[in-house]
Amino acid sequence: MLLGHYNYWIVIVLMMIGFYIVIAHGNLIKKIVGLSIFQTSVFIFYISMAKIDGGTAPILAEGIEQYSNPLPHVLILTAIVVGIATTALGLALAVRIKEAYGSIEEEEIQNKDNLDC
Amino acid sequence: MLVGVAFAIIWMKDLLSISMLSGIYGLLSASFFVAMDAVDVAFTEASVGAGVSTLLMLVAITMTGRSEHPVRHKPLLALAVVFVTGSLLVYGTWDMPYFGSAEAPIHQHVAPRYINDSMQEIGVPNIVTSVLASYRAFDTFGEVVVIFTAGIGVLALLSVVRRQEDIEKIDSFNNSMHEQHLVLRIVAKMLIPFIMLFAFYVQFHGDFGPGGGFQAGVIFAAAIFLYTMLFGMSTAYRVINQSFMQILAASGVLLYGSVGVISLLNGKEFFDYSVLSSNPVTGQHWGIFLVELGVGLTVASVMVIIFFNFAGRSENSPPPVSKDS
Amino acid sequence: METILEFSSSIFLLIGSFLCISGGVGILRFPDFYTRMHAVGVTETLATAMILIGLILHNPDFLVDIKLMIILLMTIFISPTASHALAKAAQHNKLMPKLDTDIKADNKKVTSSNP
Amino acid sequence: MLIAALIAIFVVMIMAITRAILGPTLYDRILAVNMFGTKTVLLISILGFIMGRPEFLDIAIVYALINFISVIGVLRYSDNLIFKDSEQQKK
Amino acid sequence: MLIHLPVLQVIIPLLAAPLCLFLTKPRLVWLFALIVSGLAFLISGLLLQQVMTSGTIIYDLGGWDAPWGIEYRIDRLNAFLLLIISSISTIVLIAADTSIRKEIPADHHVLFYILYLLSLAGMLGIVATGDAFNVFVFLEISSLSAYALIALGKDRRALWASYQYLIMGTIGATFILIGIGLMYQMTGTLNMEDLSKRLPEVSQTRTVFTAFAFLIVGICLKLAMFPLHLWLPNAYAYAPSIVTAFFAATATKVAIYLLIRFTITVFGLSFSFTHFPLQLLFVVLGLVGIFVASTVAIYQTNVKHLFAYSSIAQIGYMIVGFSMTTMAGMTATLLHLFNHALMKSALFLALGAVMYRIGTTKLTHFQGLGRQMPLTLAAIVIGGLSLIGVPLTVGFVSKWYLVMAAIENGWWPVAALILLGSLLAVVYVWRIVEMAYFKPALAGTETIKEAPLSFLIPIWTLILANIYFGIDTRLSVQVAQAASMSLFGVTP
Repeated sequence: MLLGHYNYWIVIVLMMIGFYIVIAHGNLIKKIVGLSIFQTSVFIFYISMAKIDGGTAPILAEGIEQYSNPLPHVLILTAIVVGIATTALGLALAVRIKEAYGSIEEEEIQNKDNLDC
Repeated sequence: MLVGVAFAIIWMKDLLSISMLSGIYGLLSASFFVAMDAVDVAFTEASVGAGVSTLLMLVAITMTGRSEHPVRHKPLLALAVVFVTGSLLVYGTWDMPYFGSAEAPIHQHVAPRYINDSMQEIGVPNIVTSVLASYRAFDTFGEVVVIFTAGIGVLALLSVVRRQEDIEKIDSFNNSMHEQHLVLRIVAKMLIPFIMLFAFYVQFHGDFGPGGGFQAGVIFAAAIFLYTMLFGMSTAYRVINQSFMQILAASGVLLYGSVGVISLLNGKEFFDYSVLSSNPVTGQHWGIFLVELGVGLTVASVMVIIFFNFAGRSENSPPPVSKDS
Repeated sequence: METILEFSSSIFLLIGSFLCISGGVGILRFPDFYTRMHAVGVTETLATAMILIGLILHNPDFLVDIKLMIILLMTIFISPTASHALAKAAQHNKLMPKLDTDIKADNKKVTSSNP
Repeated sequence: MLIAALIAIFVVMIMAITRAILGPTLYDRILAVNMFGTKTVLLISILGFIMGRPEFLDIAIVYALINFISVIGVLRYSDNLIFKDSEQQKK
Repeated sequence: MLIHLPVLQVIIPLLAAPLCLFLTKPRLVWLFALIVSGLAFLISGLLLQQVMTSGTIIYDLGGWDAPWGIEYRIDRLNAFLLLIISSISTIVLIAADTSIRKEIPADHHVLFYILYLLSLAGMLGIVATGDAFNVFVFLEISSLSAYALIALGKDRRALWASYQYLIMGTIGATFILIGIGLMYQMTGTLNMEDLSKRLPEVSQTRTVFTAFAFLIVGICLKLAMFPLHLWLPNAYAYAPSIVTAFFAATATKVAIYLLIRFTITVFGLSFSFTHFPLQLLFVVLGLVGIFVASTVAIYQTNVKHLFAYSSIAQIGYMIVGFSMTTMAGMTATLLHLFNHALMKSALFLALGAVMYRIGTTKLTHFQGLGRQMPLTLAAIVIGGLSLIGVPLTVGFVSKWYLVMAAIENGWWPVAALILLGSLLAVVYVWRIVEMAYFKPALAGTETIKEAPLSFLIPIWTLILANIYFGIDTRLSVQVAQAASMSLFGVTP
């Protein structure tokens, strides 16, 4: 009974870690790493639910009856692309912030902003 | 293992190590995807999570400095938020169908048609490809546009105007660096054509095995990354023109879209491939082929644009300002 | 014939696994970077080759064999090259091998003045 | 036999990760990552055999390539970085 | 071609964006973008007309039937939203050329228009689609382009604002993704119509509860609803003026639409509001949001910040109207959606004009502007009056409907608080008026002239529309009512 969900629980732990990095850490690059961990764990979640015991990869071949569900795979392919797009943009922003502020720490940037005002 | 790596990333302060660990994380999750039967996804995750995004992070770190400040602010609040989210999710798992059970609703409702009928309707053994490029072609179109948007966004943020003397300076710096890499260069010269060939294989074999336009695009771009890293930006610039890449990216999106427009002009719904040929199944084949080509074009060129802009910026930018100032 | 193939494939796999493990122990237990690299660099190529050969013998399908062969070729090219580049970079940045005399010294001097 | 090899590789992967996390110097980490990558290639190929669908070796090829490229990338950019860091220290 | 309108609506701007790269002259690209946006406007008008006369339009993309393929499902609500977005986009674009020249470096102009079109297409896509995952994809198109657009702002704080927005927005999107995943897991479908049929069977499970919670939180992050609004003020304040005018009028509206769509169409009213304490939560948060944001707005020194906070307050009104779950409340919300888009785009465009002339929007620099830029400032005043809800402006109409809906529900205190909130708006609008009309001009600013015509035309178009719809309410009210009727499944 308990073991039936163990896979999902691991995913949840991963999600929490990624989410924690995003919220708690001040370094911009690290935040983006956290974000990608968070997203990756969501991907794992989707893929886990597509799995069928005894199933195999959804590429048709002779003599195989049971296939895993292909739809989540498709969705996650799209989501991975979205993820890398976000990462690239976020990193680009971080680079520009570094050039403009001379720092990539959240607190320093906020201090400098307060000085500006 | 994934959990272990993730925890390590929390504690690690050195950004360089973090980016490497995130590469490991990508590889690990990709292996997990293989174990979960999601070969296409594993393919993508390996090339994206472990390859491209790690590289981008590295280049970004060269520009931003590698250490993280040990400032810890309000971790308690963050922990609280995270725990609320986490426990909500655990609560949610309680009524979920069991992992791997075939009776779960997702295996009952929409998916069976894909598995049972896609061979007659589309004629492509890889179900993921047929769902991706035909049943849910519009999602994939959105995906291509997302990647195109990212390319344009990075271009808008990072593009630099290069001056002649800069280029010469960088050239001399690069030349001094590259004399050390003789072995690497030779091996790379042997590998790069192979990688490109392999990319084409992945592109056109995507109907039968894992792979497709996106993966092929990334692999092709990876070959160019390798070239750029070993032979220097300016050499790469000579081979690949930036504005040409932009045109290529745009034409990939347009190619994809035009397939849809053709079906519109023939009075069918957008992305209805059956108009492309007298036989609907052949039409589907053609449609998927063209669409995947569009995806591959856009992805490869956008990846190259992104990488060039990052790397070009990093070579042009002055050494980072001292952090104590 | 079948059994011979099966048997030899098993032998290869076994040797490969053993080499893998020894490499793993090496990377964990050796004292400094160069020795670790030695452990990994040497075992890695051979172990991979062994395991892949084992798999080739295991499988009768032609296409799969070709792919395995490609992987094999690539590892033979890539992993020594990577080790070479790594060692060179490390040396280039003045990472000193640990000698007996300074085995207790701090080994975190990654950076140095002159590239 | 396949299973045994799988377990062995798994163990080695854990060892590599340990080194990547502990690894005092940057190069130790790169080494560990590289090793991890090759082991993943093996893991994937063996996994393919165990699951009875060995056609998917393409993925393993990609892994090998990506691994190589990322190691080169790390080396290339860490060179840059260390160069810059030392410049900074001089100031 | 008429049957293809739903997809053309989205596909035209989407395909036009890469085409822009081929036209390298910024002026040309601007003209092209304007034409494209105008076309989208035309199409949305036609669509609305079609929907009003013949009911919901269903369009199967790729020729596959709904649960297997992706479908576009245009009902009255979507059509209304599509019209708002494309009309505002077109009007705002008229001023773009002039404004962009001043605020963005020349080599980025083409990129700006590409991103603008992509963002427009993304929003249209979110609204038009009937597939839950497709929503996510288009959400990302519109938000990625939004991040880049905001970062194009001149100030370095624009970068930081954009980064914060990126983090918050991505968390929001990922939450939505989790929500969609959980729903999919329980039902096996991604199509909204199909989901709404299959969800009631499993609505008692905890998984569906969790899915709902994640979706709501994710959407509220995008919506900048009160406790989750932190990214919005800076993002609006430092983005290029055109971008602010466009997003202030449309981006949050799209999020409200998603909220309505998911709670009412997908999960169904009874699930959303009886199993969940959503009503209480939303009323309280909406009201608190109105008061806190309005109060903060009073203390702002930058007018762009001021109006950004006022936007958060206005979102509060929409949330309150929505949470009444009655036809009247929904009508009021939809009206306010439309009206707020009119006012805010006019206000931010006027600020863009001020920015164009004096290079800043700090409140202190507004001294004496009332005489130097009379038309622009008059527009700001009328817009401000509309925010307060003075009769003869659209603001009055939507507040009126909102208060009436609250009274109809028997929520007297809520009605009173809504009126009280308007008083706060009086204070912050008055500060601008005071600065602009009752203070002498700063020394050395005598040369400031009225804004160029390319600004005045769109601003006054919006303002006149504002007054027109404030007096002749038949059209807007009729459409809003029809939309809310179709939402509650009542045939008119």
